[in-house]
Amino acid sequence: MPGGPEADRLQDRRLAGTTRLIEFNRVAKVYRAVDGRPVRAVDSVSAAIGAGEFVSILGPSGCGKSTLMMMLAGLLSPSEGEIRFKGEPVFGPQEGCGIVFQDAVLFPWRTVLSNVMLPGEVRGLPKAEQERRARAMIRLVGLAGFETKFPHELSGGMQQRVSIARALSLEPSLLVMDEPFGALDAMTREQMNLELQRISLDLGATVVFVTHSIAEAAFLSDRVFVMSGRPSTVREIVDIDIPRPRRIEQMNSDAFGGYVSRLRDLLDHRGEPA
Amino acid sequence: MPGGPEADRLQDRRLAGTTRLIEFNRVAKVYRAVDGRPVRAVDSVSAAIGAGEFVSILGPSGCGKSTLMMMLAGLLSPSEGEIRFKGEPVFGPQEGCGIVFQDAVLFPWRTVLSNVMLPGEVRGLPKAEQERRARAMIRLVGLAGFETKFPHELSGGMQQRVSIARALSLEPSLLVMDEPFGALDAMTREQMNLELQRISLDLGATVVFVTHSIAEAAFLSDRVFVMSGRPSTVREIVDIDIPRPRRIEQMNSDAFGGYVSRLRDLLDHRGEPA
Amino acid sequence: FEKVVIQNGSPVPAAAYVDYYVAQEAGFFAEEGLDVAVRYAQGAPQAAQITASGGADLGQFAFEPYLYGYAQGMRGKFIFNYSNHNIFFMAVPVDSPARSVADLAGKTIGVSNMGSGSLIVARSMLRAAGLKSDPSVFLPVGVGDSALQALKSGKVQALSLWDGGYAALERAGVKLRYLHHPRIGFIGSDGLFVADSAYDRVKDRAVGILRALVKARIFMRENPEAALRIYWKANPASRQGATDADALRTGMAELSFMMNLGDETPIDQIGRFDLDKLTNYLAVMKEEGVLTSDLSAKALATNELMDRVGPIDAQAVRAKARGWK
Amino acid sequence: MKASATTQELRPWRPVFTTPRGLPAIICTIVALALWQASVALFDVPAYVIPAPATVAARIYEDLVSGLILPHFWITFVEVIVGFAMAVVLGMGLGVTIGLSPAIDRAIYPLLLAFQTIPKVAIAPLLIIWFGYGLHSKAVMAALIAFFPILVNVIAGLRTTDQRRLLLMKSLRARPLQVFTKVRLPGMLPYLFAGLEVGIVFALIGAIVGEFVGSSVGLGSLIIQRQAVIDVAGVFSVLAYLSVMGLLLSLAVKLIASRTAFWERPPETTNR
Amino acid sequence: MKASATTQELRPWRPVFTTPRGLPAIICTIVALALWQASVALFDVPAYVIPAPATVAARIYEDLVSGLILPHFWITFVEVIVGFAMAVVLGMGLGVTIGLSPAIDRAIYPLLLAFQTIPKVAIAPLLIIWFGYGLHSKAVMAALIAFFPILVNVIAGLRTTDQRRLLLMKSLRARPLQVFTKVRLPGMLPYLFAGLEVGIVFALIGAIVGEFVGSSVGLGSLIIQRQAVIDVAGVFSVLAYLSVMGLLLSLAVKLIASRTAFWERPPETTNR
Ligand SMILES: Nc1ncnc2c1ncn2[C@@H]1O[C@H](COP(=O)(O)OP(=O)(O)OP(=O)(O)O)[C@@H](O)[C@H]1O
Ligand SMILES: Nc1ncnc2c1ncn2[C@@H]1O[C@H](COP(=O)(O)OP(=O)(O)OP(=O)(O)O)[C@@H](O)[C@H]1O
Ligand SMILES: Cc1ncc(C[n+]2csc(CCO)c2C)c(N)n1
Ligand SMILES: [Mg+2]
Ligand SMILES: [Mg+2]
Repeated sequence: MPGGPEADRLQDRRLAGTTRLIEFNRVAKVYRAVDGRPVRAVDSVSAAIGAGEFVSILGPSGCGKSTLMMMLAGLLSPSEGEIRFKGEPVFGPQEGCGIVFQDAVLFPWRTVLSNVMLPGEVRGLPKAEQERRARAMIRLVGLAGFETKFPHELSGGMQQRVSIARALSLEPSLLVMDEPFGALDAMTREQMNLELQRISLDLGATVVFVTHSIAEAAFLSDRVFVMSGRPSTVREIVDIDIPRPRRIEQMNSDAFGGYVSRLRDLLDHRGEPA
Repeated sequence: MPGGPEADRLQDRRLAGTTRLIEFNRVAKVYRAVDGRPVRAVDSVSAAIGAGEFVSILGPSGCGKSTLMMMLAGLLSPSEGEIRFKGEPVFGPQEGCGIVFQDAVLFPWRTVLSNVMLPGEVRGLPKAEQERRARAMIRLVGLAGFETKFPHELSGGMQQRVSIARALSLEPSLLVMDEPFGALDAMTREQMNLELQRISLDLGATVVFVTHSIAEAAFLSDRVFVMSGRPSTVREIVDIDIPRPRRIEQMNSDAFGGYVSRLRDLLDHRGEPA
Repeated sequence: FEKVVIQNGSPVPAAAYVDYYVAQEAGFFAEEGLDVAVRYAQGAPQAAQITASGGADLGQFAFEPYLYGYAQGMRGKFIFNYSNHNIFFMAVPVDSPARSVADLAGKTIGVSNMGSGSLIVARSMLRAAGLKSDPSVFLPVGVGDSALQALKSGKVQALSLWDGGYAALERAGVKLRYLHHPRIGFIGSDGLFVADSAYDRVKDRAVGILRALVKARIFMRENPEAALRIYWKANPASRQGATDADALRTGMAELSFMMNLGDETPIDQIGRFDLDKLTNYLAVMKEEGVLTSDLSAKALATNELMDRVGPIDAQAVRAKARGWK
Repeated sequence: MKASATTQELRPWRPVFTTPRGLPAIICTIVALALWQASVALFDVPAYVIPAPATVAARIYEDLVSGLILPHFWITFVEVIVGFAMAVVLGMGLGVTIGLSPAIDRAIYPLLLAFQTIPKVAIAPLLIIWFGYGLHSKAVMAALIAFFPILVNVIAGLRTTDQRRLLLMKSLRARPLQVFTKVRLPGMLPYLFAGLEVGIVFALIGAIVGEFVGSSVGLGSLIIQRQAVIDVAGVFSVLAYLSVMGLLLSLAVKLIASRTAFWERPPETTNR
Repeated sequence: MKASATTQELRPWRPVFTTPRGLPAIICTIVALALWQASVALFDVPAYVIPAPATVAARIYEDLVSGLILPHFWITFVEVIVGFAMAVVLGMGLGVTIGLSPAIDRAIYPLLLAFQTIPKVAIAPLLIIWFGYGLHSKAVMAALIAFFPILVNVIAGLRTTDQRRLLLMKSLRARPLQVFTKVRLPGMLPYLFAGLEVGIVFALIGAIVGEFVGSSVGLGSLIIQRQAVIDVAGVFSVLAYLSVMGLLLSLAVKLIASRTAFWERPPETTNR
């Protein structure tokens, strides 16, 4: 098991030179449980994420990725340790943070358009501006023509895309995405990957991204955090030293293949199955 | 666009010789919509599935795969056309049909164990038998130790696995699975693929399987239905002529690679994006 | 017009208040420059509470609640004697073997509810006849149809209600024989009340009210049918009968039952209290434990404001009554 | 599973009850009336206990054409509307306050409950002294009886708010008022409407009971007046008008509910 | 968002109100009593309208030690329990029948509604004639008033049943009774409990109102008797016992609710 002062230093070293946006200091999360047997979901994670970085998180099902994301977004408090944002302890969600939850979390009483307009509405943007942004995002995720539909009238993948459009609508500087493309077909997913890459670079946004697709993680990320099984920690961090933006064709390159098999190996050698 | 008598014959020919379990006759589904603009989700699908066959369905997001599955399972009635099961028109769900919905659909007031025991309970199996089967299935999907947890205490992927365990618990002769492995990591997914292959062959079960993973479809299936964009139909049927069971290593074979790229091409050339 | 609010103890308009409706309709209140609002309440105790605490200028209710309230600091006086019978008395079916209270030994007596003022009078009557008077003798049977049903089904053998309650039964065709209290059965025990704290403020207007009420009595004696029609207007529900003649017949029966139409009290005595009789009444109330302190008749009621009513032009009132249509 | 269920186009599972579709209700009512008439005849029920429906029907007609019922109906209607409006404000206001704050809940819910158990008739003099006579005291009585179901349902509705939606709003740094209007309120609407449905009927009862306590106009007063003269058919006639008012008001609430909480209508992917 | 909210271990958002945690309620009650005492003194409210809390307290104590209150309390308690039990059976039975069948809904809901708008006090005499002078008529009165909130909430709860769970059950070819016990019933519990919470309080009011009319024992009858003799402190003392009963019963319902519908407790992943 990693963790301990040695691991701490390991993480720190990797980020030398860039601005630290988010820092995890021996963060752990224990969930109380109805059956009285608490679950230690995340155990002593120490890591840092730089501003503008694209970080993917890979790990077995149930290892604590979503838990980590929620803590990172300031929506869940760690049981132990501390999370810092721009050096300050995190006490709640950050300004300009867009979130895609693992399930879509749409509002059934709102149309697609109105769901995507929600963040603008909350921020108090002018109506026309809200609608302009929302329509653009809906087009981006391939749902033009479905603006007036309600969530229950959409397919699973379409619902997920609505929640992506919503997260992007305010041009966030921090994007936290929990398996956003899990319910999409390969083609749509590829398009969405390219769009996400473009947007994140255009905005200079920091992205923390959970995925189960090794290729996707390698394609999109500056760094990939590989998590161990529960009680999990960040087992290894893999730098993908290919300059971004990347083109789909590059996925066939040897360098890329190397990263993918490296990540696959790391995942294969994880501890206990979840 | 396919469809029409010619296409009908096309489908029919392919199944000559095997027992027809399920037949689609120019099946279409139009959803009424709150905004008054009905959606033609599925348009004139004609196809047949043989007993014991493993059929995967590939198609862009929102093309009507889930709709097709629901109709096939007897949970949704077609707007046009007819579905036959063993030659009889379908008027409701079949006996011995296990279903995995796109979302887990767990009962929040039941523990994991109790959720998985539900089908046995409904069928009226003896309690001990119910529990034995349920525990075996929970172990199979890698959730041993989580029997007493409640659904809201599980991660997304774990919830999905509970619903898989539930569908398998009664050793179904027909398995309808809508993206069952979408929220699983690559390793767990691979294991589950192997388990599913083993179980389906052991039981001689007919499996209809929606997935977005082309490799998964090719690996598991006797035939892969590729659907076009909305209003969708089955655009092409690809026979995977590799005897089942298959081993993971075979996925690196040329034959396999050929099927995968064939499927990829078919998907790429689909009509309008969803 | 000066406003006067009169709170009475009945929940809805009733024949017992026909004077008020006549005074209102015939313009006797207006003649006094008064704009009178009659308000209704759940029962006499509530009317007493509201009036005594300043919620109304005057109250129209029975004495008993005031006697109970006196111990709690309720202070005021009755200024108008509304009737010359105690509204509470007992009744048995006409075919009942019971001829007197003594014959009710071992019988059950129906009361409207266990808080009814009729219990006081009934207990006193039973005790005077040497009978048991504990709660087990009484059964709360409500009024109207449920009281009737209780009597008919033999759940109770006698009733102890008030005049208005019997009037309804009479009109429904029930024939009853009445048993009055031997000592206080024919002493009026309700009237118009004014709180001590309001007395000075209200008294001038009260005199106007009293004058109007006396006129109303004169009007009613002269032309009871007109009074009845006025009452019907205030309480349409009370007009019952397939034909006008039917309605008139039952209506007149009710009115005379309630208002002692045959009563020949001289005009200058209408509304005045007989303090000797009241002393008698209070003695019984003391026996029954209603009154716990010494309260004299003079402290309970006063003719002081009746004295200020002065002479009334009875001829003019009668003429008005005769000409009423 | 009947064959017809899957072959024909699916209907929404549970239509909202509307008058034009009221045929079953009418049939049922007629059957009930026939049974009533028959049993009155059969068991020789005295007219002062339950009158025959025919007699009551005649009274209903008479009350209408004589115009007698209208002012009473109107007064009671106004009392109910005013009282119900107060109940909605009170029930939602308190419900939201309590539902959002466990501390306030623990502090005042027991008091409210205690207050609610007090039969309003027992404190009628207080109500009259505080709220005066006339429409106000009746409307207050209606409000006091009707607010409780609204309150309880609002609290229950708030308690079941989807926590993931709250998290989403939190991530958007929404202000509490925004969280309320955009998540909690729409989420609790089905509960609220159940509360309103109970509330409107209890407001009606409240107004009537208020009139029982002391009034010369209104349907409640008319009931007492007719009861006092053992006019049982007349009482039943008033009860019929009361029911009409109740049905109309309840229908109005249901209509508003079905317009507003449309997403609670089950999706099409179902067969029953 | 307060800093403390995220740093400390999270508490479930809305704890169920329990007596041991009743401190805020006690404080609040004391404050209310103090205000009451002060305003009685300040505005010189006569004792026959509102007595001082100290006087009432003395009466409460007296009623208890003299043993006077106990038989009344007990009788009313039994009436409420029996009535409430009938209301639950009636409300759930009718609610389920109506909730599951649109046809029955349209046929009998309007009749039920019409019946519900009838003030029960107006038919109290009938109830006495039908059910006698004893416990039964009061329990029936309690049931008739309490069943409606339960009915409406059951119907609302059934209407919001998760359709996907129904589909799952359908795919398992579950029998209607299984669908009911395994999906609909657990799903509607939060609604049902809201209905029960309102219902238990209304059952109490119903029993009291029933006692007003035809009873010589029970808290309601005691209220009438004390009201008649303007024993206002005595009435308030009874009201206090009534409140205690209401609080106890309502607490019992809430406890059962929180034990049963535990999954409605919000998950831990939230900060408020
Ligand atoms: N609210 C909760 N209460 C109790 N335990 C929880 C809760 N949420 C998650 N857990 C437990 O914490 C562990 C990690 O869960 P988490 O959702 O973070 O996993 P994950 O990595 O996102 O998995 P997946 O890939 O399946 O989504 C799991 O074992 C789960 O059982
Ligand atoms: N209940 C519904 N009411 C109205 N329209 C619906 C409904 N369900 C699905 N649709 C529409 O039907 C189309 C097909 O939906 P379906 O869920 O079958 O797609 P899918 O192929 O399963 O997509 P995905 O891969 O995203 O799950 C979509 O365009 C969707 O908008
Ligand atoms: C003159 C006169 N005043 C009032 C009443 C009415 N009344 C007296 S006692 C009572 C109910 C007591 O339980 C009612 C309604 C009446 N009949 N006659
Ligand atoms: Mg997750
Ligand atoms: Mg789908």
